[in-house]
Amino acid sequence: MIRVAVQDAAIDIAAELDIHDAGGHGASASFIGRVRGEGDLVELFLEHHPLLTEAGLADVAHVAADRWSLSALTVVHRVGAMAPGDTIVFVLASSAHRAEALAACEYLIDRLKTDVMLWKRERFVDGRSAWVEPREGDRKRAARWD
Amino acid sequence: MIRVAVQDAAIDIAAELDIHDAGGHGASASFIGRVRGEGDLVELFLEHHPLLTEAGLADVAHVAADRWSLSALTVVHRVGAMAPGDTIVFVLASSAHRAEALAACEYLIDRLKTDVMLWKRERFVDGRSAWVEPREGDRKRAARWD
Amino acid sequence: MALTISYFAWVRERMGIGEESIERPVGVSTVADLIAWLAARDERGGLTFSEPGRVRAAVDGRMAGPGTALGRDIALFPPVTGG
Amino acid sequence: MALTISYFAWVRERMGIGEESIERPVGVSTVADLIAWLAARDERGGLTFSEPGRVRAAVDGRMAGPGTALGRDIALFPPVTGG
Repeated sequence: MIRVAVQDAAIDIAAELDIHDAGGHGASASFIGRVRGEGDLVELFLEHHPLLTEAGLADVAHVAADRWSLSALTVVHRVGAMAPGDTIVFVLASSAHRAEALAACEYLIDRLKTDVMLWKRERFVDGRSAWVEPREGDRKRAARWD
Repeated sequence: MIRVAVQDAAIDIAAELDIHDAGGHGASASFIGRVRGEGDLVELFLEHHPLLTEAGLADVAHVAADRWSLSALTVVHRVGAMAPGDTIVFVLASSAHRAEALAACEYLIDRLKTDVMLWKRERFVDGRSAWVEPREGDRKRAARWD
Repeated sequence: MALTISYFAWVRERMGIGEESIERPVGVSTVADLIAWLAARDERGGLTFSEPGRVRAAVDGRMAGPGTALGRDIALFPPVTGG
Repeated sequence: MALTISYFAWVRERMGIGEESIERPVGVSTVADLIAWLAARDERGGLTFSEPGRVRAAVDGRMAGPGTALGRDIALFPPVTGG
């Protein structure tokens, strides 16, 4: 089971976990990314491509499913306007074996940062607003999997 | 914040996640281990040491907190009798940085397998019962961190 | 032949529009050709594409390089920053 | 001096008890000494500790090796299988 979603609504992590829990998989590894509130950030806006963002997520998910032995995989990415503390992204990989679940989860979050069409803009308390520049560290982490 | 628990009661993952969610950490990595239902297993019994098991979990948690930059860390291990699909162990590591959260989570689950005083006994549908032997793969995975 | 160009993030903001349709100009056959043509078309294009290396592209829904041949749809955008 | 010995998992099952208190025997000063003494004490001990290498120990709440000096409390158990 591969589930991929791009949504404006808040991510319901408990509901996503319930689906994997019902599967009785031996191991589930998850990652939650949240909006950080440093530097007087008041809003994070995430722009996406109406067609290509979800397709890109699905591509990354299918590569992970081919590479590791997974019994279920969920990737949910929120888009639009978010406040500090809000969940931006949730990745959940389940497998009979913990090493597979852990590696797939890490792969997915690394690849999301560099391979999926999403752009972050930060707005600060003083009114400043800026697009987030890609980080070299993210590119290097993603390239570890090539 | 380090939270360690050894309990007979079912693990309430949503409640544990809520605590980290309230902290607004940039990244949370988690691992859920469940009882697998293969080979006609009907019950998994997990024996523990009344004092040393929780102390051992706390030791592993503090080593992780020293090694990685974490803002919150939760380790909950269930003991006693469990059925297939039940959650045995839950690890949740939060940090401002995803690489730290992911590495700490993986470290904790690897170390739990070899360093904490817990013993699994499996009971099968035909009445057979056997203590689980340590696996060489677990020892090797744990030793990667030395 | 008609070409639909969509812009995202700061590329969209600098161009002042999210999408436009043009007739493909003569001699414009690759992503790099199109970016050079947009940069030469007007001042907005010149400012947006002053550093072509900062811009990424997708052609007909697939990530594309500067040498990729154009199709019906092309998206132009900065390097992604999701996750 | 009194010594409290606790047993876990299959070591407990084979010994037939979870815990016992004994006076420390003369000449028994390390974990390995105690295991050898228990193996020689009776048939149960002989069967339980026929392969001393399969048994692990904790002394006064700390993981211990065969050469570790005894304290007040010693736990004997198989290699762990948690997680």
